[in-house]
Amino acid sequence: MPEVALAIFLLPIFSFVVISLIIRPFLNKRPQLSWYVTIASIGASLILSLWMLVEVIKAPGHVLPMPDYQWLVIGDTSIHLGVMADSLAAVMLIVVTVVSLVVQIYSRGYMHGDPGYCRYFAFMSLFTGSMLGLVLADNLLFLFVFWELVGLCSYLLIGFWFHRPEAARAATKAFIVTRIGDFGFLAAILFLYAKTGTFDIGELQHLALVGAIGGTALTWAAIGIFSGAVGKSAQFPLHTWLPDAMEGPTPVSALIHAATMVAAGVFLVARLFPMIASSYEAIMTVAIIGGFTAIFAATMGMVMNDFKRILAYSTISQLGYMMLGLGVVGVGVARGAVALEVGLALGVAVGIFHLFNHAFFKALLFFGAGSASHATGTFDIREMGGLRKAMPWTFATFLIGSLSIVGIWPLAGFWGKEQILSQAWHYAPILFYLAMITVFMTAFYMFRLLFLAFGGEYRGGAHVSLRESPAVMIVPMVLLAILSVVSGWLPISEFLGGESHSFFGALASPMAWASLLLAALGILLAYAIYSKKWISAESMRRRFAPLYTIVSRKYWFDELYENVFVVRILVDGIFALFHWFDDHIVDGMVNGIAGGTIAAGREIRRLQTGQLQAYGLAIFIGILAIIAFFMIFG
Amino acid sequence: MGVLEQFQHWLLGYWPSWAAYLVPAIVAFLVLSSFILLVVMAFIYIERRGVGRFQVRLGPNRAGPLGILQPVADAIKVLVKEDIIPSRGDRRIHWLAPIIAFMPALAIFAVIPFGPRAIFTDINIGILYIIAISSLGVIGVFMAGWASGNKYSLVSALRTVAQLISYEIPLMLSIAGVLIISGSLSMVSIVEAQSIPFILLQPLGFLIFFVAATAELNRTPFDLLEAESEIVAGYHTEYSGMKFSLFYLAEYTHAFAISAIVATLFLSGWKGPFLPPALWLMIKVFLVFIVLFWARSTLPRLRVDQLMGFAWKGLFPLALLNLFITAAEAIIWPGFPWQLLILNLLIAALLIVLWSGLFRVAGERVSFHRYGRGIAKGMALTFRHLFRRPITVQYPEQRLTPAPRFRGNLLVWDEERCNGCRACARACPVSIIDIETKKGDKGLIVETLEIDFGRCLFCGLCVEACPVAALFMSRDYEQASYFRESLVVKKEQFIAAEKRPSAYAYPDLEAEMPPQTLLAPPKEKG
Amino acid sequence: MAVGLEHFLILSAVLFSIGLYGALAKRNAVVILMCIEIMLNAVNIAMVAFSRYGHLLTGQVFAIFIMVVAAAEVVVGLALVIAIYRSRETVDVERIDLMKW
Amino acid sequence: METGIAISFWILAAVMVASALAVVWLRDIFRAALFLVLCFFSVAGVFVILGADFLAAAQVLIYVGAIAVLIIFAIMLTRETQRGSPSGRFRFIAFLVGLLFLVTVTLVVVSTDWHAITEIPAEPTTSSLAQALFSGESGFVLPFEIAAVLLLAAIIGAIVLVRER
Amino acid sequence: MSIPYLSIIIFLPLAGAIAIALLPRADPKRIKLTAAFFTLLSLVLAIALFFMFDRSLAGAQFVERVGWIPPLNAHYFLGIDGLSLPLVALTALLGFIAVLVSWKIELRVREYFVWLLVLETGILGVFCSLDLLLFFLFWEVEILPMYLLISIWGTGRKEYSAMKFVVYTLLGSALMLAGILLLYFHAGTFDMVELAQLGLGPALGSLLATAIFFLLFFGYAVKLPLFPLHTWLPDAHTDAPTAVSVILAGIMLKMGGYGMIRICIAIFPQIARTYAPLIIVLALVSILYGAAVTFRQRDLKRLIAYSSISHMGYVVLGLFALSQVSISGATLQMVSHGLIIGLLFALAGLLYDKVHERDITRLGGLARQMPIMVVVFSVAGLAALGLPGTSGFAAEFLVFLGSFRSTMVAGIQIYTVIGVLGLVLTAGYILWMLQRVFYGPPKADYEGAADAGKLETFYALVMVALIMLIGIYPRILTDVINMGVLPILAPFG
Repeated sequence: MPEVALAIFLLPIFSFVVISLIIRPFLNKRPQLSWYVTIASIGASLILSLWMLVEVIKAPGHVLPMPDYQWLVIGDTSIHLGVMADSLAAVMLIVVTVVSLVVQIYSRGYMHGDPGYCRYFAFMSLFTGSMLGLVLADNLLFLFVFWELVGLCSYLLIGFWFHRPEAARAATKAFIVTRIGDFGFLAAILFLYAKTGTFDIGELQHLALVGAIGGTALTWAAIGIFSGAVGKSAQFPLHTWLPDAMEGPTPVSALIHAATMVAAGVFLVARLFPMIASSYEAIMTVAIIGGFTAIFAATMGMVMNDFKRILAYSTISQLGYMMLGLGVVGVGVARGAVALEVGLALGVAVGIFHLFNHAFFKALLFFGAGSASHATGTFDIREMGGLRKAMPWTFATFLIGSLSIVGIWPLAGFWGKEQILSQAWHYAPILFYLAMITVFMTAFYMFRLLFLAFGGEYRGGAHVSLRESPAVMIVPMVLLAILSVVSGWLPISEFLGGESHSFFGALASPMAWASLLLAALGILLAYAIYSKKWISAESMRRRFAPLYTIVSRKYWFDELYENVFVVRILVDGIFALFHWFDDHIVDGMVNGIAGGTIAAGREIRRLQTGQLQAYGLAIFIGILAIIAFFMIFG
Repeated sequence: MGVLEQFQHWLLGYWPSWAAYLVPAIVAFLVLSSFILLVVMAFIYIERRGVGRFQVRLGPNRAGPLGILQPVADAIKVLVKEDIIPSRGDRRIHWLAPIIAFMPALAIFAVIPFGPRAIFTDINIGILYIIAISSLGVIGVFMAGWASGNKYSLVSALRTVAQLISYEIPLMLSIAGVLIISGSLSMVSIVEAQSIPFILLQPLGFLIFFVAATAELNRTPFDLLEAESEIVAGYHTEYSGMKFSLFYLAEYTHAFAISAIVATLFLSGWKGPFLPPALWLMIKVFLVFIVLFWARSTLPRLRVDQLMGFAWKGLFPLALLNLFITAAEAIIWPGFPWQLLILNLLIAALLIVLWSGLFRVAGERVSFHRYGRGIAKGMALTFRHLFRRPITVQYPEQRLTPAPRFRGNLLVWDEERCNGCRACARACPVSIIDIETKKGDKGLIVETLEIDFGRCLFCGLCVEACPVAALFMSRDYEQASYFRESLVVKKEQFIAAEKRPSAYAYPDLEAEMPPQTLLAPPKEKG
Repeated sequence: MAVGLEHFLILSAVLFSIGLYGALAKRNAVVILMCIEIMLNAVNIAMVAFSRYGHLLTGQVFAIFIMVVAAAEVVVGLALVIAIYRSRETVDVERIDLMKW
Repeated sequence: METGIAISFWILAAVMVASALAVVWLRDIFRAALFLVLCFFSVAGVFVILGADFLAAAQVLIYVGAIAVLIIFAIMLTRETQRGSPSGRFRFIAFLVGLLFLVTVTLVVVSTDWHAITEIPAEPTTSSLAQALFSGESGFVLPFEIAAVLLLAAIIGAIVLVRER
Repeated sequence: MSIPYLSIIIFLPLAGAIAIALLPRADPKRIKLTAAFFTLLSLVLAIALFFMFDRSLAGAQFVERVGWIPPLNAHYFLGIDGLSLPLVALTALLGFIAVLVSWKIELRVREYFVWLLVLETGILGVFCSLDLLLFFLFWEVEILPMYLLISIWGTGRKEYSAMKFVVYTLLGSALMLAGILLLYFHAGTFDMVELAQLGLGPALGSLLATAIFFLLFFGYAVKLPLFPLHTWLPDAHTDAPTAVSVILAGIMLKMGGYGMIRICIAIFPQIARTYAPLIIVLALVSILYGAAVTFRQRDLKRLIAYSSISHMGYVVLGLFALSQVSISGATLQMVSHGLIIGLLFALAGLLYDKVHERDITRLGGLARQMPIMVVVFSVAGLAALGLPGTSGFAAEFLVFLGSFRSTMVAGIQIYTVIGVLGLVLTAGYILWMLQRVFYGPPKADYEGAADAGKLETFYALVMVALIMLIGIYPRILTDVINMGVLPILAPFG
């Protein structure tokens, strides 16, 4: 049984090793090989994770006992690495493997003819492997290892077309920003280990619940872990890297920056939910940051003109939702409004269910973007338009995806969002209202994108023959479209321990109606402005001029971080000071001493007047001084 | 304990201590110095006579009986002479120099033992005191040379000092040889240690000492520096009068002192069979002095570089060797038995011959045959001169008969035979004869005859030209006067003069001429 | 007044300081050497005084050695002075400053 | 005997100091040299007073006989005499140092108790000096030999220095 | 142990140096081959030694003890334990790779390799000697070759930096010698093992012991550049020829660290503990300060040099946290940093050979021309910034882990967190460097740049493999180091 778990994440890594060490250097002439290897390995992992899912469902309490291996023994401290197979892991496995497989198929078409073909699939399989490893890890250290590997793959894949400077800069930025988050995470791991002496997640949960870790200590640890999540899932303070990450190839964005990696943050919080929830301040920050990021990202999404950037902001916003979901339930638990056991499971269920659905339809949207740019050669929606006629399949799947993300009733998006909203209503009313506004905004920017890109006439410059993307791209889109509809209906939340909900019962709650109404309103507004042009976008922009500039400049966070913080304060400021200090003070002292001695030498040389009598005089004055000294001091 | 100390101790009882020491000291000093001066006067006289005798001539015999008062005469002469002080020199040092030169010579006598207890002060470092004091003379020479303000005296002063210094070292080393045997520095103990006179035990030491001493005194073999033929009169050129006499006196006192030292060190001082000790010493002193001026009258003068070379390359190494040998003997035969005498003599001879062999003089190697025997024969020759009758002719009283055909001055004119023919006047190349004649009854009568002998060449042409053999060259050779006019001889003088014609131009007269005593003809061989 | 050790020492000190002044003040190299000789003599006096008032002969032995050294020093000193004179035409110490910086 | 020594000491001291001052003070070098000789003589006199007769003779022999002569030779050989012996720019400081030195040494001499032995050592020193110098273990044979070597070195050095190239 | 393995290993390079010196025909090829042969030999022996090492034993193994200077009670005492084994292996490896790296040297080849091999002997000697005097002797051996190598074959202001290096090191070793002598006069022996057991702290009295401790510590602080004494490193590195900077950064900095453990901490545990906070602060400063200044560097080699200052800061942090895990972590960091920085310098040197340009601002877009270089450089860079799966992470993680849990030093948690912050900065400058040097549009004037040759790729991959191996399975080293650290921490209980 444990071999299966290991195999799941080792297979893709093995494929990475095969591709990078054998195919890339020697069989570079036939790159397709790397695609086959990747598909094979991920397909196998998918099957195994499905089998694992079945096992977990059968297993009592949805947890499969797994042995662990001794990695490092130093004196009294010993570090064990093992695998944890519970419901949460199983669900995540499915998400990762499915989306990854679909992406690989899609990228065969997308990446066709790219010189770095093998390299691409090598990194993709490495990414999938490490993501699976992250999901399965049973202790914090092992999780952190894969956490970093995932960050590495995102760096490599964002900077895949390294000859483009923006891509290279985006890759570095992504890695550093996530690294800042990881700093907090690593500090938290060390802190916890110092306190409890173990990395094992299960034990830590138990100790946290029992209250063995001190109040403030736990809060700090929780915040540390959450900072890791914030970094990885591009939540509020550390969100700037995700929009830039769009420089990478679109399938990469689809897989990593939509479905899996960014979700890792949410998964982490979910995995350590009992611990984080047991400290009220920590879970409250999670909720607040989640809620705020949702609306914050949504606002920016509305004004973007780049196809993928809009989707990137929508991802940040949706992740905000998931964090919000986890956060509010956690708050409920922390406040004791919900029974501990039930509450914990419910929180996880709520967060992860939305993550589950979101993975599919967000990947679909990205595929749409991909095929659109594949056809038009650009990502700027102002130069697109009229793709509805040229690319019917893309349009159809994109429409389904948009509807789902907006949260229209039967589609997957609705179910997750509805649960989050209802929980938010119960435990954090303010955040609920924010969430409702975000629903409206999501609807607005999604359909703005839809109408601009697909509606109206083609505004592209050169007359490009708009043809539908090849089948190898369309098929995965269709598949995902189906999934984005169906995934809502699957009993995921019950499986994760959350409340079940009836298919039609959901419509009963006023909450649902409110959100549907807001969504409709959003769609209508977008339709009015962009499709029918009853209200000119220009006039809107002029009326809300100041607001518009703030948002369109992404609240200047980018400038703030890069120019102000990194360049001006750090590199040109403190580091320059240190550099100057190093060159002039420390080195200066060294050279100073050398110079000093030489100068002193030049001065003392003057004593040698060449006159014997001067020396004689000096001698005798010396003698007198000595005699005087001894006479005085006896 | 010397006589003086006994006297002082005796006096101590009566007078205050300082007086008891001072007065006898001064009295003793005066007695001693007067005695020394007397002896020096005697020395001067003896030397003048001695050298004369060595040169087969009489020496001074005019002043007083046998010339005894000659030194007194010199002294008076010198005292009377004007005392010139050079303007450019340094007046005070010029005045002080002779005193400093004289003082050491006198001071040496303080330690010369005239008898077992007849010694001024028997200080226990006697000989060292002597050497120290004698080295003082050098300063005097320097002062003299420097103060007289002229280059020649300065250069000669430097040369003298160089010579004195160079010869001082062999002097001291040879004395060291003696000290090793005697074992003590005090003069009295040295003499007492001389059961065998050290001249026999230390022949090489004696020889070196004697030669170095002559150099020290600037005596003949080494008297280059104030010899007449060299740089004027050495460092005391500018001295005259009293100061010069002091120098002169200093030289002889120093000679007396050196001979006294030689006597005490090598000839066992006052020791002698019958005569009183002081007399023995004086005899030995005179003997040494005689040898001194004996050497002076035979040996030729050394050139400056030879002088210095001889000191450093000759005497100094020999003195060292001698010291080394004596030291060795002192260790091997501590008692210095008399047999050593022979050994030392042999060694001395051997060393001298070998060492001199090392030198090259005038291009070829110094061989004993040429130089050693040369000196000995020379000395022997001069010694033999002692026994030859001095050939001095007391000039004004005795005259030497010149050769028969000698062309002297003061022509002999025969008035009767002169016929006033003026042939001689004509013949005279320098026409110094002027004859005025007047008719007389039987021919011409020479009225005036004046010959200016101031310009006469003594060629004898006038005599050859006289037809009547009235004119003869005379045998007299002295013509001196104070005034040029007196050289013109008139007729009356011719007539009055004592006729001593020579046989020049009249071979027949040659027979009756007295035998020549001016230059003794070489003795016929065989 | 009886002559004690102090008298000799003070005499030697006086002599020494005169010599010292001369050595340091005079400009003619030969005079400097003369003054050094005076200083050495002063030391000799002190040595002999000590040996006389201390009944140990080592003072005198040292005096002898000082004399030896003094002699050697003068010899070499004057040789130097003359050598310098020959090459530099001067014995004025202030003008002999070849070792000047 | 006592007063004799005292008188002669004072005379000699006076002569010595006067001649030393003359050496330093006179402008004419040759006269200075002569005063130097006088000074050496008075030192020899002091040695006699101190009962070191061998040393007195040695002093006369070495200083007056050799060193003074050498100095006069040097004076002759260097034609600086006409400019005499002017004193350099350190006149005052040197005077000061000399004075200070004198003061300090006299202070030291006066202040320390030398516990000197006053009675006069009568016996002559030559033999005892010889004993001290050459006796086996306590003797100064080695220094003596070294002194000899030193002199040899000095002589050779001087010759080389002054040799006409 | 009958066969004197250690002596052989130490003097093998020296033998090589002599062999090269005496080679009849001095064509570069032969010299390089002989050099490679000897270094390879010592590497093989080192590896053999590594496996023959008995992991269960705590004390020193392969001990050789021969009377050297009896009156001084100084012995020719060699022996390696857990601590020095990996470092010896690393030295042998880097020595061999240094020879490979300098395959292109043309100037005065014979002397170059003689000095290189003598240098390696010196360093091997340092790690193997257990006698203070012998330790100091070998410590001094490496100064002359370094000076000559830098000042003759170096670039830029080579004389200045060579001189600066020598003066700094001599200053350090002079004080160290003073410390050793003081120690010797009080303890009477040079034997480190004995000294450690003696527990001299209390015996010597606090003032003297602290004096000796700091004298010794100063020597090592100069060598392992600790904050105020580090200015020689960037100069020495930038101006040294590639192979020398590989060895200099790779191993010679570790001599300082090794010295600290073996001598400072082992012999004066109490003093080390009392002054630990001060030293840790210095370590933190050199971590952050080093990283900060690295950002500003424009020259590639200088950047790598400054980064090694920052990395060595972790070593000191780990050492003076005085806990079992942290010291093993520090030792592992020394080995891993040796590999990583060695590789980085080799590659930087290679890059310079290919492109003749070291100024980062003028470099750019090389990835296209040099695919292998990019891959290896990125791996090395990522290992440097402590990416999990590479030895960098394993070592740094252990250091943080150990120091976090260490009970020896008060307030260690805060220090360690600041240390961890260093990771972010490291990531910053490494990636920024990679981006500016390799990524971006290919520049015209580097058009013809050739990629890494077969030889270079070989040793680069060997190093990468090692880095990965230690990263993935650190136990092969940590077990050994652990046994070495045990006796040192015994006094702490």
